[in-house]
Amino acid sequence: QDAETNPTLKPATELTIAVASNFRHTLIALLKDYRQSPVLKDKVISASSGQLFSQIQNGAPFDIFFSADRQRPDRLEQLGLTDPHSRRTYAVGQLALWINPNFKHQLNKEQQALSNLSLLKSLTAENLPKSTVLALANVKAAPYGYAAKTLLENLQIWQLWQPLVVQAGNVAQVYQYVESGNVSLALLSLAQLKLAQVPESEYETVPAELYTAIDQQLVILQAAKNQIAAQAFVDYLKTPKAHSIISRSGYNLPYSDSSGKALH
Amino acid sequence: MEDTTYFLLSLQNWQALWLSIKLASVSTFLLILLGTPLAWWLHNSKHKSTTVIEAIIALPLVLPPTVMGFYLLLAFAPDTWLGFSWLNLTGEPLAFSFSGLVLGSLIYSLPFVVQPLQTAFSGIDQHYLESASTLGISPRARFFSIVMPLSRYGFLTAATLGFAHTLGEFGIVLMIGGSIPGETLVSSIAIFQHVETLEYTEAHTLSAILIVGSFSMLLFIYGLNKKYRYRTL
Amino acid sequence: MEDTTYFLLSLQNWQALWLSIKLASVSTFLLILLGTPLAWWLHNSKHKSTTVIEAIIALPLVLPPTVMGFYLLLAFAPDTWLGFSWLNLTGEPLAFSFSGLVLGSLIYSLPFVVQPLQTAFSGIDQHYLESASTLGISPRARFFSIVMPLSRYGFLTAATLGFAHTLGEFGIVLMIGGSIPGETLVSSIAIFQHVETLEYTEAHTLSAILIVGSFSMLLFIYGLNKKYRYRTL
Amino acid sequence: MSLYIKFNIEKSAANSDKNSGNKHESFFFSGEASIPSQGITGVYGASGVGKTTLLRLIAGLDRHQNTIVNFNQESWQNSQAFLPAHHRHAALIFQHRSLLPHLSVNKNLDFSAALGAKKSPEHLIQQLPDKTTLCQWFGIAELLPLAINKLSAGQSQRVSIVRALLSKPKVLLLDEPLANLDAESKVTILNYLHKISLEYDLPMLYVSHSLDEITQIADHLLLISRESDSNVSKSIIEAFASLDDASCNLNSAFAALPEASAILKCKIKQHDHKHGLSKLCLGETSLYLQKMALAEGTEIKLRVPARDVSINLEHTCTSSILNILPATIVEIKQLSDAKVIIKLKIGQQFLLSTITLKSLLALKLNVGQAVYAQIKSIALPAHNFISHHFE
Amino acid sequence: MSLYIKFNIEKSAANSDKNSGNKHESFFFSGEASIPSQGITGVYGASGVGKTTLLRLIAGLDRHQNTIVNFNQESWQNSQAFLPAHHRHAALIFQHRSLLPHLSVNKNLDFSAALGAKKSPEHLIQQLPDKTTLCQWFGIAELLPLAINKLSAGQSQRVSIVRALLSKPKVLLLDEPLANLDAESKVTILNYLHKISLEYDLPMLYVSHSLDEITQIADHLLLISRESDSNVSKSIIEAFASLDDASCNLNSAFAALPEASAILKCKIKQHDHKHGLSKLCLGETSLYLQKMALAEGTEIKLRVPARDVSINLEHTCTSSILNILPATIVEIKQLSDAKVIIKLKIGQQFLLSTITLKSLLALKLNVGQAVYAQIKSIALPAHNFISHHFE
Ligand SMILES: Nc1ncnc2c1ncn2[C@@H]1O[C@H](COP(=O)(O)OP(=O)(O)OP(=O)(O)O)[C@@H](O)[C@H]1O
Ligand SMILES: Nc1ncnc2c1ncn2[C@@H]1O[C@H](COP(=O)(O)OP(=O)(O)OP(=O)(O)O)[C@@H](O)[C@H]1O
Ligand SMILES: [Mg+2]
Ligand SMILES: [Mg+2]
Repeated sequence: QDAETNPTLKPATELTIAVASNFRHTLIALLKDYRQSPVLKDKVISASSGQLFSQIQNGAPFDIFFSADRQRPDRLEQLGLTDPHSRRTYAVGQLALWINPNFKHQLNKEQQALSNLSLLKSLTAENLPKSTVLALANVKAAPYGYAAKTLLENLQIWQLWQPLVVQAGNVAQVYQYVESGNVSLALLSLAQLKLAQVPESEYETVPAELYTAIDQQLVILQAAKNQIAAQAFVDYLKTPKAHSIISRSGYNLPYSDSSGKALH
Repeated sequence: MEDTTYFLLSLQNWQALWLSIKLASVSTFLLILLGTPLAWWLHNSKHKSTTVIEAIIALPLVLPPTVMGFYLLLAFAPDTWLGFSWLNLTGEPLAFSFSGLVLGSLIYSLPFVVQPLQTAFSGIDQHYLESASTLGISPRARFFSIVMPLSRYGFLTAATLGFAHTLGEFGIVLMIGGSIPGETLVSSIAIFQHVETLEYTEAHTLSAILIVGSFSMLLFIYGLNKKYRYRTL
Repeated sequence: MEDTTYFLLSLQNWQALWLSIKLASVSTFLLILLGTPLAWWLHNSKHKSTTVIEAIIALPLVLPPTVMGFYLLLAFAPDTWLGFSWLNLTGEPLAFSFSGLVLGSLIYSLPFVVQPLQTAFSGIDQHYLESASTLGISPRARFFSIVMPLSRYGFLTAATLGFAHTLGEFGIVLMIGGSIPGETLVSSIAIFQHVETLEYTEAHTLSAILIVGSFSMLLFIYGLNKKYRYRTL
Repeated sequence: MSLYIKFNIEKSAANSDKNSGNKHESFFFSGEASIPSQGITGVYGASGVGKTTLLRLIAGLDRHQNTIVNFNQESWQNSQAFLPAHHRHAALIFQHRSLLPHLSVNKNLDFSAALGAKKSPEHLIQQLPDKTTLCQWFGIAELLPLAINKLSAGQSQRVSIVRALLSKPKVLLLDEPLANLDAESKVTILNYLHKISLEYDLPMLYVSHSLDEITQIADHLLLISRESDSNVSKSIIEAFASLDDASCNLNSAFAALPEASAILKCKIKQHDHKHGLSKLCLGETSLYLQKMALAEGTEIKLRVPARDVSINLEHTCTSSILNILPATIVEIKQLSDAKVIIKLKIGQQFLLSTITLKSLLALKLNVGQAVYAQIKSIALPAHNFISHHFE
Repeated sequence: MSLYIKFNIEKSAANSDKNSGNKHESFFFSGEASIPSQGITGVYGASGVGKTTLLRLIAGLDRHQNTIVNFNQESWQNSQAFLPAHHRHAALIFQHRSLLPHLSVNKNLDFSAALGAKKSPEHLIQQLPDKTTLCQWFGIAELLPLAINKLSAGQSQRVSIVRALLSKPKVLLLDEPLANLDAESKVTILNYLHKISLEYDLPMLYVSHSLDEITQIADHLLLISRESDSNVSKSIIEAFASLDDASCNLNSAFAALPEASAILKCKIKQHDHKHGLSKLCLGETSLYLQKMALAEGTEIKLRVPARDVSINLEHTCTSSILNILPATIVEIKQLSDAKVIIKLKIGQQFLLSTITLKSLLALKLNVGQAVYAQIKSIALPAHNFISHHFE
């Protein structure tokens, strides 16, 4: 059932896939692997999960929706807009803490020696340099933002940091904050840091148990033009090949499907 | 998929650029076509009720574009009269289509066209028109032969603002267009996507092409305008 | 935090609304303050080089706002001369501050102010100014007492477009503001958040308030303008 | 065939500065008149009396209530209907510049031809002279390529007239069209206007502050004057008369004006090249005038201002006054405490003379008395004739 | 104390319609003149000859190369420097409307006072009459609350003059300011302008197409005429003369104009109420004029047009002509093949008379001969005097 070895199974129909911005690259890598020949022109549409949700709700002609969270696919399912039982987690987002090297220089030697996460914990209202800024994705609208907020809450430093937080519209924009050099610290997706080839010394992956899991779910949509082709691609995502691409990109692999059962 | 580049840009980006230009051109054309009579009517009408219309035209500006797009999306749905009649008339849904994009741009850019035109119209000396009317020139001919040339600066402003704004418009287009490559994925969305997915080179290249292109166009138009401003046609 | 609603909206949304109005007012004020001399200079200058400036002013329009915001953010960083000098002067970074928002709005809305003003200026009969100058009226006094009142419709257009566009502007503000409640989280971002998180009631309420408020304001301004259009000051 | 107007206008001062002045400063203007739609009607009145208001009303630019305007068989305005300006073809030449600033002189002239006239050819009773001819007549041929803002005031007035003529109007409304022209151009243009009105049967309303101009060109006269009763003052159309009649009627308002003139029809008999004079025959007698550039035998209408005619009881040969015509006093009327006007009969025609009361008493002039009318040749400028031939 | 100008202007036809016409249609205008900065200087010339161009150059509205403008001690323009218009205080009254349309008449009048004059009080040699007085003089008192677009053409001209006067200018440049005014208002305003120029020592340049107007009001004259050599035609400032001198000099260009006039200084001796006349004494002899509203004993300057003066060898009592003055022929000059002008001496003063060549020959007039000059009282309108008293 490996698509690569069994080309006859590969349905010859192009797909229109809506994907949350943060997973766009990985999806394209997956598609490239899935389609060995470049004949087919699949369409990849990326926007924030919220926007894609609104569009689907209003009849957007998508086949598959890769959301960055589980709420929206769930909601679509409730609305009866999805192929029943198609909803499943395709990747689990990993949160990483990035610290601006310039910011580090402002701190004392002791602090500089600490790992990013410990450093975060060590910072208090007293020793915080002036105009420290922590960038998160939108804590209400973006799953990574929400996860980041739960992390700070779990570490019981939300009260301290809340006034210093700047929120980007989505997690992709958090990286733009990082890139622009205007923020001191940032909680964003590991996938982006990897993609951007940020030196590993600048960030640290946050252990998954410290924040609410970022289950990224997909659904095949009711309106899909070619359910079979969509299903075939979704099935491909369960292959080890696909798994390796996903995890290489900086995501954890899903350990459970929509019903919560372990896959492996 | 986005690998091969032809002259700096990938095929999809060239496509997006072409779509942007098409969208901006069609929208600007329609904006001028609709905005001109509207502005002229608003300018001439002394009735109070037109104030309401003037205010309504400017309203779409105050909402964030994505939200505006969201509301438009609701209005385009096949169960609304707009979406329904469009579907019936054309057989195509309005949402996620090029036509939908055009309609959205029209609504959103209308104030940029109507208001400069009204400003320009208000600068025209009434006597030119009165004089022409006694020469037997009909109102329509007066409009084309006097009002339009005398307010050409206003038309230029309206067209540039309308065109540029449609080129750069992103929130509404993203929402109601659904960024379908080759159909509704315009260059502003392409740039946005590139930046979001850290493809900075592509983003910068596309931005640069857009800027250089627009700059040359503006330079040409303004240059022409300056040249003819102090000059008889 | 957002539980308690005071008169339809949560405290944070009221705050966002207030911030929006503040941002739009400050920006419009500065836009008129900067745009007026700029437009006047562009209007009067017969030199070719000004065409370049005219074109540059319109350029920010062609980029998608978020991308424009990203580029601005790059320019605001403390290691650029702009960010650095601002930090030195004010002690505050430019990014994620209200001042930054204002600066961003200025750049983005400048064409909406400069172009209608230029249109209005080009409608003024030169003879009024010449006549006044022989009466001993200085250029500055001529500008304030003749050019400004005679182009008041252009100022009105510039101010409304500038104000409304800043109110609704979202991409840049989202990017360079960082949505800090009470500081840079303006109503357009609040509405966006509500829509994204499916809090439609809040989104609709805030939109409605924004629309009704703007509509009343526009109605008032346009009504006043209409009333005085055919009238001596 | 006539232009009939009846109106009662009030322009309120409402839209003006509120701080200063009372509210009773409205402008009232009413009247009724029927103007023959042949020839030129002079419209005379002081500044601000309502001349422009009247022309705008006729042209259809302002829509006043309770107004009736009929042109020949057509109803242009009545209580029910209002024919818009562009259907009236009543070309109005404004007092201020109204040429299109974005077009050259040439294109301004072509403007109406290109856009207007072609749609309504049925009303073209007459074919006016073509553009080239008109440009020559009005001395604007060299101005054609110029931009409008390059023209001098007098030049743009002339261009406006030609533009209006090229629109093939049914009636021409001229609002002080020659105000900015020098005497010489004025004469030329007045003559051409008269020629056009006559030969091409184009009626004109000619507003002017100069009765000299009006008496030179007009066949009819519309006097607008201001009348004050109680505390409102009101403009009214006071008199309407054929100018030829007016000049013979000492009771017309026209005779009281300093510009009162008589019109004499004469024929050019002979040119006296040696003395640079033309000899005209006026019935039995002759008149000498500065030489005219017209063929011998041409009939002309000569305007003789009453103030240039003096009376002598005898025929003296010691005076430098060349023209001494035997005449009979027909009528005497006192105009003011100093001035009397005397109507003299010369052959079948009439001449007017204003003299002082003192002279009248000194010479003991009476109706029926035979006297000599003295006219200085020099006082009659070469341009004081009106037309080349009669209707 | 004078206004000195020297310039050489070429306005190219470059910016116009390319299709039609040759490129040699440029407008050339050059000249040099020094005008006394006292009294009124009339500027006369045909339409399009460059009068407006000249005023704009003096006001500082156009910056032509190779131009020198000096006013009294100040250099307004030379090869190095150019004083901007608002520092010159040379108030220009345009031919077309230039009142601010967004302000009422009242605010238009206050406009310059509020914004301009206060900054430069040092140049105010004279204190002009105040606003109320000026409004009365120029008949615009009731117009104050009106909006500018409500004014008639003549009304806005008068408002413009008052507005210019209220700006307390150093010199007043009037570009046909009375073109749209009726004869009566014209006289009033001319008189007030003259009064202002005299009593308040405000120099004026008065452009007009009407030499009648100019001879009535002006002390000096600037003639602009067009000269054609080869195929370019060029405007030049042809003559500059004191009008009083010009009127006595048969060789000045002025004497050749149909409006040539002599200026007589007389004193009102007595009013003859019965006949509605005023008796003026002119040296030994007397003159009758229509009654003037001036006190007996007032000295006036009387303008007597040459064309209204005829010559008689005898003193006849049979003529209606009231004024028959003994005179001596001083000079005779032929103006055209029909016209001669004769300079007559009456007491210490001079009178001009234009008669036909034929009469000259018939009467055999010679220099030195004693004759009688006949002037019709009626021909001298009541407003033909120039000033109430002399400098
Ligand atoms: N709203 C108004 N209130 C009061 N008076 C008004 C109003 N509108 C116009 N007028 C008066 O109406 C008259 C308009 O006259 P109009 O322009 O017809 O004069 P005119 O005879 O053409 O004068 P001119 O010879 O100076 O051009 C003026 O006296 C003006 O003051
Ligand atoms: N660019 C140009 N090319 C050719 N001729 C020009 C140009 N600009 C102006 N002129 C000519 O210059 C003259 C301008 O004259 P100006 O306005 O000073 O006349 P004016 O004496 O005031 O006449 P008017 O009495 O009619 O107002 C006109 O003859 C006009 O045709
Ligand atoms: Mg008028
Ligand atoms: Mg002129």
